[in-house]
Amino acid sequence: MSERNDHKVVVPIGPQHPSLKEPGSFKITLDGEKVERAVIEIGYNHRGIEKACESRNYMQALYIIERVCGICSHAHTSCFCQAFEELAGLEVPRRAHYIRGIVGELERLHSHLLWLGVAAHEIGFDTLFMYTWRDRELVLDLLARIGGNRVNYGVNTYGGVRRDLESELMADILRVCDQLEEKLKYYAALALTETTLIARLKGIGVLTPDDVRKFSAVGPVARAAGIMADTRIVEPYGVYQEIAVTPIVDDHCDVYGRTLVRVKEMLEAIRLIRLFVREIPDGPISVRAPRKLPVGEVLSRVEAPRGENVHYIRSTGADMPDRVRVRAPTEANWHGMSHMLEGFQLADVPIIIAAIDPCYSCTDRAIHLVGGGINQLTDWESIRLHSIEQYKSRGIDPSTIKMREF
Amino acid sequence: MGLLDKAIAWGEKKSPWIIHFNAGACNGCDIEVVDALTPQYDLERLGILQQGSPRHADVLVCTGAVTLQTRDRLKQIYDQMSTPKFVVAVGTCACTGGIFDSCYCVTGGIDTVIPVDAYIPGCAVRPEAIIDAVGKLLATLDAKEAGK
Amino acid sequence: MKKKQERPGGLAGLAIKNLFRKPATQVHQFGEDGIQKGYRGRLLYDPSTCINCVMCMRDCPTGAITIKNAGTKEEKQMHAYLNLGRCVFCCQCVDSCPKKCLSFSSEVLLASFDRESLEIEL
Amino acid sequence: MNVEETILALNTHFPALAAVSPRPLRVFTSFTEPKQFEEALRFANGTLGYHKGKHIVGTDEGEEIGMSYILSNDENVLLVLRERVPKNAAHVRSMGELYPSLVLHEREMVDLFGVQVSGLPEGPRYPLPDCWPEGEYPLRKEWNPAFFNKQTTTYEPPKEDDAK
Amino acid sequence: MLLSILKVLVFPGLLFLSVYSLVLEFVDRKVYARMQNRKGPPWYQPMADMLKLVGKKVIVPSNAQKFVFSALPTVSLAAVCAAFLCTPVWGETAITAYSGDLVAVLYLLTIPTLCHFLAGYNSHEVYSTIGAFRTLTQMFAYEVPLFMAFLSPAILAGTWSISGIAAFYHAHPLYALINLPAFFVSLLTSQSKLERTPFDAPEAETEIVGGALVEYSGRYLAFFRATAIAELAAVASVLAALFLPFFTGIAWVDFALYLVKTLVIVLMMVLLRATMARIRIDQTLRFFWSILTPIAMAQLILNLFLRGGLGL
Ligand code: SF4
Ligand code: SF4
Ligand code: SF4
Ligand code: SF4
Ligand code: SF4
Ligand code: SF4
Ligand code: SF4
Ligand code: SF4
Repeated sequence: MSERNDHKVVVPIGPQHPSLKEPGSFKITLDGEKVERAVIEIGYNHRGIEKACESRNYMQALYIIERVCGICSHAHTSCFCQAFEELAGLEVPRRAHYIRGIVGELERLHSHLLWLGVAAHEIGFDTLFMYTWRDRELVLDLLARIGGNRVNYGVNTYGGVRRDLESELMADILRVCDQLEEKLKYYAALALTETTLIARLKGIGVLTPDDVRKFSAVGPVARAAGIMADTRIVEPYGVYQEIAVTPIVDDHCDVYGRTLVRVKEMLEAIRLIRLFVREIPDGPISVRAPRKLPVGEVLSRVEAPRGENVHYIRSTGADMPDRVRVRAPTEANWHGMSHMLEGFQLADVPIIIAAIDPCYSCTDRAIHLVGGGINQLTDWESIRLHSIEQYKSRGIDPSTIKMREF
Repeated sequence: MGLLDKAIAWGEKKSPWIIHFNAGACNGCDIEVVDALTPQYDLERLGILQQGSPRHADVLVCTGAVTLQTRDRLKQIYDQMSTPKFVVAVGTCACTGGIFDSCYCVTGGIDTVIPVDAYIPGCAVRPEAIIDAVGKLLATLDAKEAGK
Repeated sequence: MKKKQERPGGLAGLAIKNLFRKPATQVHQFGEDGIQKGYRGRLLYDPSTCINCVMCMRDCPTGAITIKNAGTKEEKQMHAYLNLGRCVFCCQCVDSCPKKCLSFSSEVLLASFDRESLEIEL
Repeated sequence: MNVEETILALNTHFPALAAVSPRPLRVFTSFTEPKQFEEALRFANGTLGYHKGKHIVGTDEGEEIGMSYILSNDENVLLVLRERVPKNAAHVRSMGELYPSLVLHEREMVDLFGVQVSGLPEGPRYPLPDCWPEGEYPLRKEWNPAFFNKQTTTYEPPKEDDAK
Repeated sequence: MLLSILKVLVFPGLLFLSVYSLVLEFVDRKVYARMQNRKGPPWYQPMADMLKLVGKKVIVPSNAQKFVFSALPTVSLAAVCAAFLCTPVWGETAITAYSGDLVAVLYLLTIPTLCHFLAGYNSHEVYSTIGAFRTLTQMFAYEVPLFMAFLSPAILAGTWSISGIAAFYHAHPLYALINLPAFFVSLLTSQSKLERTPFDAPEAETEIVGGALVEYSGRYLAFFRATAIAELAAVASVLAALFLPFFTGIAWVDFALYLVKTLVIVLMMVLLRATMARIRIDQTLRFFWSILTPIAMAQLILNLFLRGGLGL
């Protein structure tokens, strides 16, 4: 691309995206190699879920909501059920709250492990990627046993949870916690002492606390800028009303900070799971839920692995919702995206995007290049190659932008 | 010549390289596809490698219900692959549109856009099921060979 | 691993150790041994107790299940049809059925080669 | 600015909003006209310190389109300010310069509800696909997905005789 | 005459090379997988990959020069084969030994790299062009230390023929120890030459080359893959001949020794690949220029002195 350095090139990245509302594509205007302007173009994954919910009864809607995203499916159903229960005035049994909490923290573990693996993969640590994903299987195994599925666990229902935790299973959860804690500490130490990783992440994709407020970023992105945006703490719900979460913040404001926050959160999640399993009360796991909701509206939020998840339900008294609005965490983090990208090199783009939420599937999106005489279809791999070329001139790590097995 | 053809047919069965495309899935099936490459399932032991370029791949592993926006892209990728090529629809969404079929922005299944060779139901599909399906798909090649 | 200094190649020890360890790969995937207890697989149906209340059909989020009475009103001959290509294995139908005539198995290897054969009679 | 203070301030300055709080950390208000809404929004942003724009919930109110802006402050109160515009002349001003994070959601209102938002920065459409027909707004209640032909991407409502 | 043709074509020539490089690729992938706690591919996998690729349809990009596009894979494969024929496999003399073949081998081995570059450049696809330029850049980084490290043992032995060098060290086995630093340098530079982690920055994929080869498919891709693994075999046997020259004089024992030596070298390369992150290209450059080049230089000078001093 060196021969085109004098052109302003518009590079749109990505035609499609793995999950609802986060589908991303950026039109990036380059001045030389510098990102001058980044326009987010999303909607590739727009399926029309909200409309579909309006013609389904609440029972059916729950399963659609679960499939907004396969990575934080439990966060979405928790939020939706919580909204439903608030409107219906249901008192969820304490045991159900604890089970939701356990599944929620397990989900956080699996999601962050997934992320760590992808991050490791991006810097060429394929072996570490393999290890983290292997250990993630331990969590998935538990989730499959608790809910009956590895991805869309289907644990929640209105008024509680669908399945109880047997004592044998709880013992296994504790056992896995011990195993994982040991491994996590090893990986965390390894990942955070690796020379190349630090060089690659520090100072990239900066979002200051003011920016966080301005773009209303959530989750680890906000917490890495020192803002305590954790719904479990600012508005405790369910089990978190009884068991407090230790706040985890960091003030690096960059991709490195986001890595630190996620790594620490995994250890915190293990602590929480242990506590939940120890403290879980006996009793029923659900109460009978009505099929219809009274007239009204509700705004409910929970903390998903990637940040605050907000659901809105409006009911007109029928057995179908009148309006459902889902605001997933990554959706909130898109707003600051262009800001994070602007001023950095094209080569930084993949890692910055990955740092808000590496729902990795984006990486095999094809890339459509237009402008500057280029009109080519190429794949994500190629943009990594391009990045490498750029880094050479900048003297910073190019090789990390690589996606092998994906 | 017959021997070479046979050898090539054998190679085809033993070395299916895949390319993964997400056509509006919920992520669930996508993580499972990647999961299948990691130690616990390790697709490489069956000779399956994941490729980045459609030119290098034999099997298009497709997830998602095909949103209107990804429709053309899916076609493009399919056209870029060199023959013989296969398409595997991974997940309920990819089979028929599944839970999103009635959504207005979804065409409803991979086979509304490109021909599909194998359907794997499941939400999300387990890595085992993916491995099993690819195995079965390759077994049909055997049958075809016996037929001709 | 308490050392904090930056260095490359920190995985060498573990990698060499793994060389002599059994791989984590599960090789029994073509059977069902690897499936967890309670995993929600393909549905099972017992027509003998079904009362044709269609609660299952009403709560199914995808419309995958159809219950039909092929007999008369008095003498029922119940049949259940499931479109595997639509079912999302949520098992809400199992939860909704008042007579517990639906249940799930751990059968997950359901691949097929044409769209029609995804529709099965339970 | 906690919930009580917010409600007090809003109700003294804008009695028409009728701010209420059904539960802790939530403040709901009722629909108002765009002009008053804008004043209230500026007030919330400037005086009350609601700096974060969370998202916008569009609703179909029969003959009108409702837009609920969900704002938040450092104390994590969720404040819902809303305006209502007639369906056939749905037109509002962009609040993008106050809340950059709401631009995306305003685009969504354009695509899904057919609300014209003036002052939106140049940008791609969101979230509908590029092939989406002009003038079709899927989240309006009268828009029925059953009449949408996905292959040709045209909306084909039944002819006169069905509609009487 | 017939015998020597057979030697070139069958054993220890081309047929052996193809079989052995498939074996080495298998070892490479399997050990890599096992280090990652995976089961890894079955033994026939590299062969299956090749056969399948041969059977696939070739797509030539419309704006690429067809002749060049199709000639490059063949040229690079041929160059590597020619290089391999100069290394001793059976006994201590190669099939095509002649004085100065070491230099020829070094040049032959740069041909695949150049073909890579041309392949990417000729595909006229933006990013494969970029991939091509990267390949070239990395070449400039490793070429100098690589040459110096490979030439050091030759200087000590006083001959430019690989077989001659092997014979020399057979006669004076202890002198091989002097070359250890050069061995170390050449191992790392070879890793870089083969574009394997941690020096695979120019290459997106180690097994199937990304970047420059994005547009290649079918048998041309197979040829490039074959080149890559044959290069591995060739480099391993050159290294074995130069730095691990222990022979017994009994042909089949020497052959077994050859297998052991090359396998050991490949294993070391896999370990490097599995346990390191890819290092940055500027680090690669710095590493080669400021660490490896001085080491190789010192070795070269030392060997020159020894040669003169010992009056060998
Ligand atoms: S969530 Fe809203 S915008 Fe997204 S697909 Fe559903 S209806 Fe469309
Ligand atoms: S934030 Fe990520 S994991 Fe959560 S719903 Fe969105 S895409 Fe899925
Ligand atoms: S009682 Fe009414 S709402 Fe309930 S199932 Fe029967 S018809 Fe439906
Ligand atoms: S990495 Fe995350 S943010 Fe980037 S495209 Fe994928 S899912 Fe979206
Ligand atoms: S089949 Fe299920 S898990 Fe897979 S993409 Fe579709 S909704 Fe997600
Ligand atoms: S499991 Fe779920 S999707 Fe399948 S038939 Fe039952 S209710 Fe329907
Ligand atoms: S809910 Fe149960 S009893 Fe009722 S129709 Fe379905 S299977 Fe039969
Ligand atoms: S199960 Fe309940 S709803 Fe169904 S027939 Fe019996 S009493 Fe009526």
